[in-house]
Amino acid sequence: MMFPFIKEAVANLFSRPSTENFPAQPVTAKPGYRGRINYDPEKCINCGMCIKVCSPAAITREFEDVEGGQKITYHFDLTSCTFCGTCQDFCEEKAVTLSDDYLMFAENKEDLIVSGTRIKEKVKGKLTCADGCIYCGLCARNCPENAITVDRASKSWSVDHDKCIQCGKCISKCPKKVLSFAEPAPEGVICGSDCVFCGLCAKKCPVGAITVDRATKSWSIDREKCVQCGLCIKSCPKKTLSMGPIE
Amino acid sequence: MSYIHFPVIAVMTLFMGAFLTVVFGRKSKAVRNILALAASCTAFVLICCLIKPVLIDGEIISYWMGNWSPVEGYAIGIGYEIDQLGMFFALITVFTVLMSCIYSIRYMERDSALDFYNVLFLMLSGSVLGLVLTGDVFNMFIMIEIMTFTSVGLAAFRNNKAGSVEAGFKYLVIGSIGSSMTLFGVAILYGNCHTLNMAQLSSILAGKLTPSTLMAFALMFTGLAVKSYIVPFHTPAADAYTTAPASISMVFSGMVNKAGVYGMIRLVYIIFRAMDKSSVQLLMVIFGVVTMFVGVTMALAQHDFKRLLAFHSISQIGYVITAAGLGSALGLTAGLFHAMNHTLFKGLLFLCAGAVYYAAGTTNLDKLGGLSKKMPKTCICFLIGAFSISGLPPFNGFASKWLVYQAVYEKAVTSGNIFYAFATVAAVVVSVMTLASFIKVTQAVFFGQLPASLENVQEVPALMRLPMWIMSALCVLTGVFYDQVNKWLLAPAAGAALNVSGYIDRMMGEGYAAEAGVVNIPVFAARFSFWNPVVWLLLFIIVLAAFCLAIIGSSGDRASISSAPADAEDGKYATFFSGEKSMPSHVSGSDLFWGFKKNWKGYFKVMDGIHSGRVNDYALYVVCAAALITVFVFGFVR
Amino acid sequence: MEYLKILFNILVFPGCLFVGAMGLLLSGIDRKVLARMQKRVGPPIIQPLYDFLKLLGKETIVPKAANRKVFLGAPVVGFAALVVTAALIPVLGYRAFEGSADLIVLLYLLTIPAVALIIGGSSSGNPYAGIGISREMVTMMSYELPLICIFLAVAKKVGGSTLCFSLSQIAAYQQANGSLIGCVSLLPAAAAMLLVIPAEVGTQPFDVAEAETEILEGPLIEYSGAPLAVFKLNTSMKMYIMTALFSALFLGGLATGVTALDVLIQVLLCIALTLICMTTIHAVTARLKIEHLFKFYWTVVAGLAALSLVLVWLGF
Amino acid sequence: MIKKAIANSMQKSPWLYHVNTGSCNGCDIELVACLTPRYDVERFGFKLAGSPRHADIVVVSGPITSQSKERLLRTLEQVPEPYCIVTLGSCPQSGNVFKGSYSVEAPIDKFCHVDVAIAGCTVKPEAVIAGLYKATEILKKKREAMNK
Repeated sequence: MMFPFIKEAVANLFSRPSTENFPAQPVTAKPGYRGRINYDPEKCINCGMCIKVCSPAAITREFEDVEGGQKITYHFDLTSCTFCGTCQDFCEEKAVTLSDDYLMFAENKEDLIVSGTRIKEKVKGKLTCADGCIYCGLCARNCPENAITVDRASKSWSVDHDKCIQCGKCISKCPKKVLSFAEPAPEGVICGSDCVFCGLCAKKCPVGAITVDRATKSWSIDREKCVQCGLCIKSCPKKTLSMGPIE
Repeated sequence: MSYIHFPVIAVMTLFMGAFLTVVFGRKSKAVRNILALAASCTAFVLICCLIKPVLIDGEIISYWMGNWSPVEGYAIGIGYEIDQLGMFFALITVFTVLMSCIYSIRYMERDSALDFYNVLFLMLSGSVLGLVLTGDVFNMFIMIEIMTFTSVGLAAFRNNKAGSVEAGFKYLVIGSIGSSMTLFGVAILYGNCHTLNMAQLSSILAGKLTPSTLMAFALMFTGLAVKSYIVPFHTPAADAYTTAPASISMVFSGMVNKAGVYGMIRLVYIIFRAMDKSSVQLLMVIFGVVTMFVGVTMALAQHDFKRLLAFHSISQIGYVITAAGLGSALGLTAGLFHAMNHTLFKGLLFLCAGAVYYAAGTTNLDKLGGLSKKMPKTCICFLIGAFSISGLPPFNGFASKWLVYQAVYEKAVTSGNIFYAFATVAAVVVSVMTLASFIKVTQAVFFGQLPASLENVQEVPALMRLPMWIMSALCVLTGVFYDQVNKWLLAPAAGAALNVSGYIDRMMGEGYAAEAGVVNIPVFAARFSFWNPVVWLLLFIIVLAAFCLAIIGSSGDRASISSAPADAEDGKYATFFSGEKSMPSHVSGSDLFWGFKKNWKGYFKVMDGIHSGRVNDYALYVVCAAALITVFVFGFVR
Repeated sequence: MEYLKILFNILVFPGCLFVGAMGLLLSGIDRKVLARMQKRVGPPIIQPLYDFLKLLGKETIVPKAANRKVFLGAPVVGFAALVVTAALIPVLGYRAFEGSADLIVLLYLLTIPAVALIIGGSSSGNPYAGIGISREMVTMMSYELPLICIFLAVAKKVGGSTLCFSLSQIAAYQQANGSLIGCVSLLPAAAAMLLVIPAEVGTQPFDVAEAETEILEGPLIEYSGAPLAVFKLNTSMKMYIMTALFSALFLGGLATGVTALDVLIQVLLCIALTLICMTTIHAVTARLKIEHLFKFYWTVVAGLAALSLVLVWLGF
Repeated sequence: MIKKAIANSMQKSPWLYHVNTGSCNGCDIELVACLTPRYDVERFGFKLAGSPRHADIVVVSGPITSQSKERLLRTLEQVPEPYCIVTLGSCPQSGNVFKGSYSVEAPIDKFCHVDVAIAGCTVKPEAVIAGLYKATEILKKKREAMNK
């Protein structure tokens, strides 16, 4: 037949058009569609993995020191994004997700940037490695800021505290669970092993917090009373008293 | 009455001009130009003076050279007889001569040996004028001879250009064969009728066709057909029109060509009075249709501006022959009208081609382009000419073509012969193809892209533009006021061709025709339908004006028309080449209609073979066609 | 009074306003139905009006390479020619200009818009336009042969052994003897005419000249704003003129004598013809190549028309 | 009144001109998908135009390669007023994954003002429709501004 579509054309004339009435009836995207990025700053641990894996470099972050911590802002630039979903896959905390919202258009480019901010308090101690480390290097490899150096040969583990952003990624990656943020032990007067139990410190203490018993060779301090004036340390003849972490 | 001397003086003036140019025009450019202008102006004025007595009052002028009037009913002297038909062609001739003369003053200034040019030009003019005014067949032959040889000289005039000598040679060979045939025909007639006067021949030959007069008819028909360059005698025309200077090409197509047509009309309508025979009608219409078709298809294949125009000349003569060959008043009117219009628009187009050559130095369609910005006035003239020849209303080509269609189709329905219906179809199709090939020229020469080599082209001088403007104006005027043209020019001319008795009587004495049994064919004025172009033109203007007002009214804001400032480098006004800075056109002007040509490959291959460029072949065509015409005449004309 | 009537005829009915409105309506319907045939919703019927008005509001750029006068004048000349053509064609019973229409005049008036398009496109100096005008011209050569055969066949049928090119006479003949489409010998001519209409108007598959996907709308490439609007309007008006010409040539017998009713019938006829010969063909075919188009018209369509001419000549 | 009608029509009949500046063809396909029966933008009068001279909305896709930059700019220059520029997908706005390449000139903001940016890689047809519709509103506003 010369015109194979003539039957179809006439039939179409009397059937309903297959057009979706789109703006009037909103359409939901099919499952699995990767649309506008949602970022939950509360969940985010600021590990920066998303930034590292983003191929078009669409994700940026800003730091700003504020009172009580650090203000961390993440920008997801939708006009630069390929919507590959890698950030979503790599986010340990599921803070980055791609929604099914496909209506991404704007007059201003700024409207197409998804941002999230949170304030991170300065809390943790420094990253420390306890005994039991096997120097596997996983922590170093996963560190977004390359702050950790591990040398298997010399069995050394070190961290550059200036670089560390305390994201905690290394801790979660550590197979032996030996990494931790050491809590800064509370400081107080402690007595070393050279003590001769002379009792000078107790005499000097302005608040009477120190008790020395020469008979039983015991030295104790009432932490509640201590004001950490340091007079006892100055008075100690053996120079064995010092300020130090309390166990 | 003094004006009876005017025709002879007009012819003499032109010949005298030629003579004086030889004597005095050698050294001084001014003398040459003044002589040529004076001669052509005088001829023009003298012939125009005859409009009143001949065309308006309907008088026929006869003039016996040396007062050798007929003795005992036999014309022994050379007689000039100016009837309305001759007058019509004489007007065409003197007008063309004048225009060409004005044009050539500036146009030819870069050539050398201009005294020869002027001599040949004036002799050519004189011979054509003599041809259309004479009432003597042998004198006619003499004029044809002068015409042929001066044409040869002019065709080969620019012999520094390739092909011009070749063109002259072809013209010489083919033209000579044609002239010889005419001479044979004249000789046979003289042997039979013992007279050379047309009027007398007409009265003697009325109704008496013997084998020998038939032979004379066939030979003279062929001879004159060669002079009007209908297919298959067109071959020298294409070359000669191309190589001759444009002012001469214009003369060739405007009047030399017409002289042949005039001869044929004179031959079949008056001398033999054979147009009431359907076989003669068929012969002429077949020739006409073949001519118009071959001419236009060949034109579509051309790469040279002037050569293309040359083939169109051939094609348009086909229209004239077709219409004139119908033998009806309407047909003859249409034919004459188209002949006249052809002179106007084809002359105009040749002048435009000359202007392009003058300004740009070439007429090769592949090397030209975009000249409308450089030569806007020439462009307008060319467009008018192109629309006229393509038959777009309201130009004159439309009016005459419209008459041609009507005439041919009227013939078809009244005779019931379907051949004429297909002739009408062919005429319309040829008209469209004409339009196509002029679109091609428009695109290739005036619009399209301007090649870098033509950046410095200037508009041609005003003296060259003057004839172009005059002819453009006439193209429009004759198209719009065609009923006036019909009334004052065409109807008298056609009437003269169809009513011979007045012609015979004026020449041979009152009552001579009746004695010889010549009766007038009743002539109806050509029928023009109710379509009145003037009214439509007015309406056209109303609509146009209203529309312009509406457009202007609606856009008083920034959305109005913005065109480029003269020295703008702004990309906004640049041509869009899909984002490229510039891009050459991949379809050059001459190959524009490949969609059409692809389907006609076979035909064009055959035509290529036929137009071999060998003069031997061309001479063979002429002889073969002459033989065929003879066979046809002996077989069917009775 | 007489001049007022002529002015009315030219500007309102059946001239300018009527033919413009009809053209926009027909092309709106064409687009809508075409969309429905392709299972789409399609634009609103008045979409061509929106397009027209919008283009009026756009800036008109005259390219540097163009000849300003020719470039801007071409669309208006085409428009005026179409208005005159429309005024010449009888609207079934109603004839604005009594006895003035002539088939040959129509034939040539119908070429003017195409020539205007060609000259306008050509003057823009664009190489794409160059290709476009070449195609437009070949298209014109293609359909002109069948068209004149059709005209001659109709003229012979109506006129008998007298010359008859007058549309008025054709209309009168049909009112007396019934529509010409009922005549067997003219059936091929009517079929040929139906195929000529889309080429004359330039709708797919015969829109090679303005193929927007390959040669960027050909002659129209450099046009913008109001001149473009006029060219688009011209195309729409051609839709009406060609369908009206068809009904004048072949369906004249449907006239009732009541002008209002006749106009209504004419409008309906035009819509029906548009749907048959433009929309349906558009929906089921793809664009032809130019050489195929020429071949198609000079063999199939011209064959049909010539057959009709011969049949009429033989007296069927 | 005519001017009001023209401004209204401006919204109802936007013609698109599509410029591909080195796009991977993903966005182009989605734009064409909008013309299919399923989405059918012709409902709103959208039409693909062949020439920038006819365009009301210029749709740019692709990261603007160095080769295509000049061509894009030349094309944009030739669009008659009023018109809108709409970018399709991430590439023209940022260069997307090609960002930083020696042969990529994105973002487009460096050369011209973008009226509507449609994000996505590739854009979803619905987003294109919504974005283009937004552009038509801008068109109308631009036309109204011209009236004053």
